[in-house]
Amino acid sequence: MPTRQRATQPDGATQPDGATQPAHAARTSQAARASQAATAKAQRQRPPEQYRSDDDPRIMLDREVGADLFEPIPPYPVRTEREAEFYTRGDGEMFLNVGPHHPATHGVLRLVLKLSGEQVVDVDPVLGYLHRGVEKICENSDYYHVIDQVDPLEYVSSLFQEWAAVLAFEQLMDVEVPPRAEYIRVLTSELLRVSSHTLFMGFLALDLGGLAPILYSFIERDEIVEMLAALTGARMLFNYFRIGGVNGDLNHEFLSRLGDWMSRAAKQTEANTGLLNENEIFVRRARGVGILDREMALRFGVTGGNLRASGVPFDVRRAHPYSVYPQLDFNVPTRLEGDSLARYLIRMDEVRESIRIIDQCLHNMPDGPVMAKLPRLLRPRPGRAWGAVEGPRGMLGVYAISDGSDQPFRFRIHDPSFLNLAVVPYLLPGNLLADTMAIVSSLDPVLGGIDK
Amino acid sequence: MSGSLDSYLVLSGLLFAIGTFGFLGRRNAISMLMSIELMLNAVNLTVVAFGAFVKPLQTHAAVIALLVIAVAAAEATVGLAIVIAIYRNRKTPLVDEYDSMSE
Amino acid sequence: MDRSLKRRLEARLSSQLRGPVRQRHDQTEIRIGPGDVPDVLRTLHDAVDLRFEILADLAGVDTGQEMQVVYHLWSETASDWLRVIVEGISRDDPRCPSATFLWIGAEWPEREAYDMFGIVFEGNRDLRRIFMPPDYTSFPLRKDFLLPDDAARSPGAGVRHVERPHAPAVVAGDPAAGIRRAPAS
Amino acid sequence: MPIGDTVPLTAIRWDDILFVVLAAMLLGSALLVVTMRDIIRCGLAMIAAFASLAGIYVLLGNPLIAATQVLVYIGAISVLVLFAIMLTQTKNAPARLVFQTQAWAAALAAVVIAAVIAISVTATTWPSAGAVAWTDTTRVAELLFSDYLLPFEVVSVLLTAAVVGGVLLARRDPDENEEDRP
Amino acid sequence: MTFATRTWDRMSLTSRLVAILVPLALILAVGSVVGILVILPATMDFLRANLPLVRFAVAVVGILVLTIPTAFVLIYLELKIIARMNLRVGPNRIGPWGAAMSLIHGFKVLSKEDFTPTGADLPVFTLAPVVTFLASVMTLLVIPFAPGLFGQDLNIGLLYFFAMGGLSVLGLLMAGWASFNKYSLLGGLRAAAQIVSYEIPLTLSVVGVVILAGTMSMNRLVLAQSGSALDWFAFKQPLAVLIFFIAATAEANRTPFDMTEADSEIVAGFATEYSGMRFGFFFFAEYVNVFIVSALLATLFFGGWTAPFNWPWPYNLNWLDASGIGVLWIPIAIIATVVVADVVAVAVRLVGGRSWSAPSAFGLGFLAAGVGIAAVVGLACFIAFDWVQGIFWFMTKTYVFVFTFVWMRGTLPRVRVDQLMGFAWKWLLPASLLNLFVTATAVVLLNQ
Repeated sequence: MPTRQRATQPDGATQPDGATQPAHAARTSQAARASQAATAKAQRQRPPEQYRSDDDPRIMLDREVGADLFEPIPPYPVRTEREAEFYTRGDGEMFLNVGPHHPATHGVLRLVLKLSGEQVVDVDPVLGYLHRGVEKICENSDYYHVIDQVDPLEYVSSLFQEWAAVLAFEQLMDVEVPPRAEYIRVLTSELLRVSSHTLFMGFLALDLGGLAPILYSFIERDEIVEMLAALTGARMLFNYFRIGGVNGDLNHEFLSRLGDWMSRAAKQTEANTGLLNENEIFVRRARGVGILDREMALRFGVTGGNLRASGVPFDVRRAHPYSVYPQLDFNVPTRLEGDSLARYLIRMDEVRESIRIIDQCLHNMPDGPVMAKLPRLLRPRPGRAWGAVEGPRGMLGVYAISDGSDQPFRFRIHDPSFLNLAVVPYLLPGNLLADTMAIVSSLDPVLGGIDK
Repeated sequence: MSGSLDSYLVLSGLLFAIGTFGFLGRRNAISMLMSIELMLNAVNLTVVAFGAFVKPLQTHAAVIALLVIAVAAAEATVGLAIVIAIYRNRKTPLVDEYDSMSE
Repeated sequence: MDRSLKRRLEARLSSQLRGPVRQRHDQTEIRIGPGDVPDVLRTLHDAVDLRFEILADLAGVDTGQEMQVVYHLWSETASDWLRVIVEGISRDDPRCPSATFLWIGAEWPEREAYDMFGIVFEGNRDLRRIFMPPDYTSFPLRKDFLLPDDAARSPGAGVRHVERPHAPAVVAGDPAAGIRRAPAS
Repeated sequence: MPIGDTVPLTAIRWDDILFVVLAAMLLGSALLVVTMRDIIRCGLAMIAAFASLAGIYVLLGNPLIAATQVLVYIGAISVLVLFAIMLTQTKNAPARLVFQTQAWAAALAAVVIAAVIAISVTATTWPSAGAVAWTDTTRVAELLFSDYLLPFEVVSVLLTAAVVGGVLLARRDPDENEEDRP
Repeated sequence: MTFATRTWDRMSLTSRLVAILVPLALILAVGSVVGILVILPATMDFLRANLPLVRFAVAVVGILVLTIPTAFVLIYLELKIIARMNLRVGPNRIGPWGAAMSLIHGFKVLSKEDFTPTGADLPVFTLAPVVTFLASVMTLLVIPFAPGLFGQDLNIGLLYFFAMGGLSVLGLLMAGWASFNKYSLLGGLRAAAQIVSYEIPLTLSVVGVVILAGTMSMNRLVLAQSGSALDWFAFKQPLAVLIFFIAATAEANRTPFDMTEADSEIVAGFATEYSGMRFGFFFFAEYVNVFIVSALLATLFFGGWTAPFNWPWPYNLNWLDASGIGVLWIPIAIIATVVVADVVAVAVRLVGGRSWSAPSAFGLGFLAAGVGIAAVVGLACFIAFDWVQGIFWFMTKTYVFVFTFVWMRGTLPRVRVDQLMGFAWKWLLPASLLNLFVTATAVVLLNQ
């Protein structure tokens, strides 16, 4: 089995002359043979020891610029089967580095594209430029502090990430959350969902070359973060949810801003979506591009709007109700096309549903406390808990293990963008370079969450 | 100098000779095509020069030159398409490596 | 809590289960050994009364004594999340069958678990590091890897246990520093 | 005092200076086309040759042909050539050997041709060769659509055929494409 | 000696400056007067004798000099218009309403490091922006701005225009190749494919106009449309206008056809590796292109410098004639300015009272006088000189189209590369052929 061989193989650092055969030698396809030749060649031309970045095959070294025109990528000993396949170039193909600093990659995502002309043949996403080891940090902070550690993960809609963590901890501790707190959680996070989806619309248009929608969507976002700032004190990283409730009751400024916004939210949303829905160029760019069918969407573990655009009505709010969602009346919109346009339209439908939910929350909001009574130092009984909420990008989950101490023994964060982005190598091949942006953007990844 | 037909014709002849050398001497198929373009240009220069100096030929020469330019464009299109097609199969633009018809 | 799910699971997987099916809040938990992973996952996915179609999460866990791989699954037929814990994976040479034959999307979480714990998923055809740089030499979420202020004393730092089996797995230093506190469950 | 045909205080005509400069540019860049190693620079030198030839056409009183030269040769053919170069340029394209092994024979042939043409041209007296006269564009159009209608049509058919043929030749067959890919 | 040194030492800085500058100015003034008196007649004779050459030289210099301000104006307009469309304010810090913004852009571009990447083909890399810029600027030579106000009236003007316009693609291709960057290469190849494809419908759409007018000279094309707006070719060739507009958008690399520098796909395309003034040349060329395309649209289809209605052709205002009372108008204008400024200032002080200080009241009066007199003079010139009228109408029409281009950039997303090429070959080319066929048939039938 290739992986076993690879795992027991001494790597390039121990044998710099590279006399060993690559691990995938068992594979007798043409690709393997070609990559063996490439490997041997690369090893012969290896730069001196002090210039080598141990075994990253994709780093373009200064020494090599100009030696091989436009051919910096052919790798050093490949590490996996997939890498051998990817870094074997066919006839007339070239590699193109998109990112990590590229205008259209939504953060520090790097996509190594294998192009034939302008057509994408294969793609290898490279992650980790924003990795901070949040899980490790959380395992070394106490339960209260975890919340502000997870806050900046999905920085576009940080309340959802807080909610997932809080949900898991509440299960660990068997805390009963007051109903008013639950309503406030739903209210604020649905507001943030509207903001996130509106922002998605703007960035999708921007990646397709339209300048105007992003500014219109920032107007919406600004109003929402301003009203949340009135409630929580921060515009972006709110740190508002607490184990057993929320930090502070609704205040007058929040409510007046919210009422102001609600009076025209629906109309404004229609106007903003009209910017793109009725734009022939936009619709033609997005329709039929990056089709993800139901079967593949399930096999890839895609969640959220991306899954619902492929026809699976999986929404954690309905599929596995939490908080007060069972008492609220809203629909789970689905579409069957599974293309970029469907993913866009699903999110716009969700904005309408969210506005309905906000309306119901405002009308049904009970009185009462917003925090449960909890000790100053939390030491839950040993156990395991899984809390999942439906974020704007899909299911946000937290898997927490307690060992009885005041810090979580294991704190696992599941981010939907991570699995949504994993679809990219499946969706891109066969499309044009320009569609890369339409597809990646329509999956709506947030790199803060992906890289943890 | 510029007033005599001879100088233009000699210039055209030199250009034609350079083109001939390029066509016969270069290995690269595209270089050879470029040399052919130079030779066609030399011919065109002759035609226009005659037109400019010989009164009865005047407008006729311009028409012929236009036709030659059009034919040259067609030739370049097809020639380059052939070069690219061959390049796709043989992976080299060098004509002396196109040594077998089969494969 | 979905009592019927417990019955169905016990009926279907009686031979592979290690220990009882536990239920708490809205989660049902089963434990299996690493050898049974492909069979159990396929049964969970395909059996008509189970149909666990959505892989919600795949996580690695280092308990201090052993490695675990934890799957969270969701199905329309049950009102509970199903948690499948693969236990009994050796810390020195952690290996577990890959779930990519069923869920292609498990590829990246498996890479993450490999990156963070060094668990080798056999059958994953792209098991590289995903977050840490390729020349990184340890597995940060292991319990014997301490945070940077203690990293020099961390027995887990600086060594790739799995990739260099010939290298000593334990580095000289304070052996007690490896495990900070008693493992859970 | 208007500027006349000649450079003030000398007998050198302005046209002569222009002619010499343009001819030198033409021959120089043509030589570069056939001798330079980097083929993309050969292409750029070819553009320079075409441009100086357009200048010579203006000297010959034929701005119509000059404009057509720029439009077709520089705007279309050169771009096509550069395009083809970029498509076929690989890392081993600037080959070690630029010329064929028999290039000396080609050079000899070229020198012979040049000599023959030069000698024969200077030895001949051309009948009715007068001064440079400017060409009337309208007259060219009339002639093109009356006396030369048949060649005109033939050329247009040829161009259409060339376009179709070029597309067919350069198109990559989708099936073949699949086989190519390892 | 000592006297001079001592005096010099005792003088303050200001008086030293005066002591240097006043004699210098005197010498210069006297010298120039003498020089002019001696040289002027000869110079004038020389210039008059070589009027066509002089005219050509002046036109070329004028065009070269005017391109940069044109680009500045266009950049400012674009910043401001798109900002208003996006509900933003746009540049508002430098100059009134941010009007000097593009000037600062120019300085910024000039003062940046001129960077050449490793592996770039240096001569080609350096020449590319020059080629692009010159190709754009040289086309301005044949555009008639007003009666008598053009670089050169070639009888093959339109052909010259397309020949020169086609050169710009060379610069882009060179830039894309020489940059040693894959994004640049993709941009260059896209530019070549796109511009060569769109040049065909662009050229073909104009042939209908050439058939109707029977000339390729831009001046005569304009004259063929003189009269009222109904004589414009836009109404005889509506399809051609549409084709020309679309193809020209692609030719100028403007949204939605800005594939060559699609920033969300290939970073900045051919310009990725350029910085400093080399980038500036590309930048200016792009905006000059927008201006040129708009100007050509106005010239070919919308009557150029002619008025859109039957304007009473330049009315001869005798009192404005330079040979009569003419020169006296300058002192009259100065005196009128002072008088009007005083009157307005006094009126403002009387009406506004203490809320206006004397300087601000006088400033307001001066402003009012300036604007009023400028308006009167402008109106008089407009009535009296046909070239002033011509420039007015020409610029009005041109900037309407410039606005349209900016408008499109503010609202439309970008099309995809295959959609772009398919549109050119499947729709624009047949449409332009159809237009040509219909026009030719109609001309033949109607002439019989």
